Amino acid sequence: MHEWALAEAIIYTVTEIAEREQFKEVSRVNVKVGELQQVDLEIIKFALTQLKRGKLKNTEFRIEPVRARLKCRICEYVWDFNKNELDEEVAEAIHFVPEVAHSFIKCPNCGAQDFEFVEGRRMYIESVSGVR
Amino acid sequence: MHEWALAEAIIYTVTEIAEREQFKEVSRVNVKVGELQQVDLEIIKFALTQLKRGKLKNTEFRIEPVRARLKCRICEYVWDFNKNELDEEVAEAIHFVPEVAHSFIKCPNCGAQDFEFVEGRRMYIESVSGVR
Amino acid sequence: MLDPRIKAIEHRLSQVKNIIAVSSGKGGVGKSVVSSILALILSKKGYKVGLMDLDFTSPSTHLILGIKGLFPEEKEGIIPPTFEDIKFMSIVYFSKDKALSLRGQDFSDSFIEILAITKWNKLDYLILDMPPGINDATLDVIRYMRKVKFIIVTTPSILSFSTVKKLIDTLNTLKIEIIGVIENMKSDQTYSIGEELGEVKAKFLGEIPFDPELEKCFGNTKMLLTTKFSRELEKIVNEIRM
Amino acid sequence: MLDPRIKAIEHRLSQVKNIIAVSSGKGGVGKSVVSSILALILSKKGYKVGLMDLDFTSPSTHLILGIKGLFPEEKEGIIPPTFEDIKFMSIVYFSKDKALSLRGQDFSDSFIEILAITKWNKLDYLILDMPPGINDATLDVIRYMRKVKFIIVTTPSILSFSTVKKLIDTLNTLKIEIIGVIENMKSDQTYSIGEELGEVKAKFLGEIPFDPELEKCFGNTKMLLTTKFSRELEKIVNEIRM
Ligand SMILES: Nc1ncnc2c1ncn2[C@@H]1O[C@H](COP(=O)(O)OP(=O)(O)O)[C@@H](O)[C@H]1O
Ligand SMILES: Nc1ncnc2c1ncn2[C@@H]1O[C@H](COP(=O)(O)OP(=O)(O)O)[C@@H](O)[C@H]1O
Ligand SMILES: [Mg+2]
Ligand SMILES: [Mg+2]
Ligand SMILES: [Mg+2]
Ligand SMILES: [Mg+2]
Ligand code: NI
Ligand code: NI
Ligand SMILES: [Zn+2]
Ligand SMILES: [Zn+2]
Repeated sequence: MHEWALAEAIIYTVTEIAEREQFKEVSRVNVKVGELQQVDLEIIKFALTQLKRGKLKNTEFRIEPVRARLKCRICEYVWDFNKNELDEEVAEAIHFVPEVAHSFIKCPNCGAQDFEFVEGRRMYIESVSGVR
Repeated sequence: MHEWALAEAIIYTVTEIAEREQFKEVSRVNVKVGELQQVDLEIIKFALTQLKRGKLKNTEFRIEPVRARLKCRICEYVWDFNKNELDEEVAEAIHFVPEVAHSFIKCPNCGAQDFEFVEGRRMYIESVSGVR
Repeated sequence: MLDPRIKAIEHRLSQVKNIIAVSSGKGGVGKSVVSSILALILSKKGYKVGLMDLDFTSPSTHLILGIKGLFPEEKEGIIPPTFEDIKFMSIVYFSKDKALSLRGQDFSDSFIEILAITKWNKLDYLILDMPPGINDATLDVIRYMRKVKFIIVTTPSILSFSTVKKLIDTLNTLKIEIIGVIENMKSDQTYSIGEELGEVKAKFLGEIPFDPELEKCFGNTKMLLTTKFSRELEKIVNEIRM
Repeated sequence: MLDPRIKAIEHRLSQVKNIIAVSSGKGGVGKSVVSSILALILSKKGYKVGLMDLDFTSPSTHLILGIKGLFPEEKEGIIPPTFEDIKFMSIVYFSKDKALSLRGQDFSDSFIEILAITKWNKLDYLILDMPPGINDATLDVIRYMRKVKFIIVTTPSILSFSTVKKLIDTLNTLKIEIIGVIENMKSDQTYSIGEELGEVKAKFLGEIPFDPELEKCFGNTKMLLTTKFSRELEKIVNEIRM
């Protein structure tokens, strides 16, 4: 599960922010996870519990999914990403590197592969709150 | 003056919008012009007066400048574009194709040429209002 | 936040009959030499020709043709300067041959900008010298020049041909016309791409041998036109009646 | 909207002693062959070597080395599969050799993604096979791998060398270390870049002749290592003590 590596990335980043902001303790972190990558939120949460320590010992991590939407650059059609329409190998490839979607997914309206991820491509840290 | 070509671009686009929105007449168009390109607003305004016709005959064009700001991708420093610091040939090149700024401008903080235009790169139409 | 330049492009290209992108996916296969000499050949035949160098970070066509000291005239837009009857546009007018590192987004923005303000007027052929890769340049040409047709250049190498197959796939998916594939830098030892082309949906246009005299003629269009390279390319042009 | 992947990259590369980007600006000059064989040579000398193919739209190193049927293991991240002792990463694991057209922004995002999750562990050398152009790939390698050093490949052509000069300029501006310049595909007729290098600030590392036997050895690393190409590259490697 490379979810572990993503959880580590969150820990590294929040730890740095805690230093920079001179937090004694980080109380809450809001993380958004784009559905394109089909990250298993339960695994991320579990990994975070295992990895958190020091100033992050008591941090509450709120992990929320963001629906993945794609937009065709040719015809401007917008659609939802649906994992179930893909075969397993392709879904796995997109799980690792979402951009390879450009090899496998086409605009349902015009067939072009020149689309952008409007939202829900990747994971990001929305906010970090702590006690000084 | 290639300002004329830019004014034409505005006219073409607003004309199309007027058709699509089924306006009988376009009353007002707000245009923002990024300062990076050093477009002469008076010439644009003059060109628009010369070019407007049909549904655009009575249109009021409001053209406003937007300060150009650059941001270094390496050190995150943000600075204002200042035409006066450039020699004339370079300013002219940027006037035509703003991206060639990457050949001539460096981050004042770290010297990198990997910067983005935060705002004020180019011209855009902010709004078009009309009578149906 | 409507970008008025997009609509302008349509108008600027309305009198251009044929847009031909010389592309490959792979670098160093001869796209720039083919584009430059193709422009010369078509112009010599009496067509109105434009040549646009889209390899912004390593422009070559001005070096091949020996174009120096030109700058576009500013007149209700910009008028591409003429070099031996060819209307020629290149980023070097503006980057002054200094290093230019551009991210994809910057490529797109400068591409759109140049197209929106350049007045080609009437052209029979606008030849585009494409950069390597299947990237913003490829996608933007397709996006903003819907009538573009592709000539694809490959060498007789698996490395080149594997990329070319992908480009052909991409173009087929997008329903973009492919005029065909030119096999460049053939030598005796190498196997023939022509035979392998059967499996992909593109026409084989012919081959151009490796020509050790080619580079010596850079900068001199008269000499360029007498090279074996040019003679072979002209044969191909005569056959395809673009 | 903080991207947690950026900070992770630092950690993932912390045990990598040297990162070497094999670059050019120009395409088709031999970057992929040099990267592949450089990785083989360093690995044979007993170093821990990683090879990462950054030419996402036309990956070549797996074809040169003959790498097939590998897929990274998923274990608290992804572990690059090993091929003849070289840890090998390429987009082909994920794109399955299908056509992949990527805009610059997409390149950046996949580059960051792969770096953030790949566990190289201890490496003496991580070799990067760069795509052509001076674009997102070049800029991102510099941005996210501050200790990267460049080996620049050119051919003895003005078209290639003019781009290489620009790349050297760009790297100098950014204060990035340039190990030096390799002149590839030398033949008798061609003039020497070595002499022209004086004017730019980069060391001349040596030349590799055009080797008509090279391509026949693709896919077979034993044979690759016996080519004239490899022997000349090895001489260069021995001299520079990277
Ligand atoms: N048929 C040929 N014979 C000899 N040299 C060639 C031939 N075609 C191209 N070249 C040389 O190969 C190199 C790559 O050509 P170029 O047109 O720059 O390729 P690209 O534009 O695809 O990168 C140049 O040095 C060019 O002079
Ligand atoms: N020294 C050489 N002798 C013969 N062929 C070469 C030599 N170097 C490179 N090649 C061939 O030239 C082409 C371009 O090489 P490649 O490594 O793919 O370049 P790049 O990665 O710079 O695009 C390939 O077909 C390769 O096999
Ligand atoms: Mg191309
Ligand atoms: Mg070229
Ligand atoms: Mg490069
Ligand atoms: Mg390569
Ligand atoms: Ni996973
Ligand atoms: Ni002007
Ligand atoms: Zn579409
Ligand atoms: Zn900076």
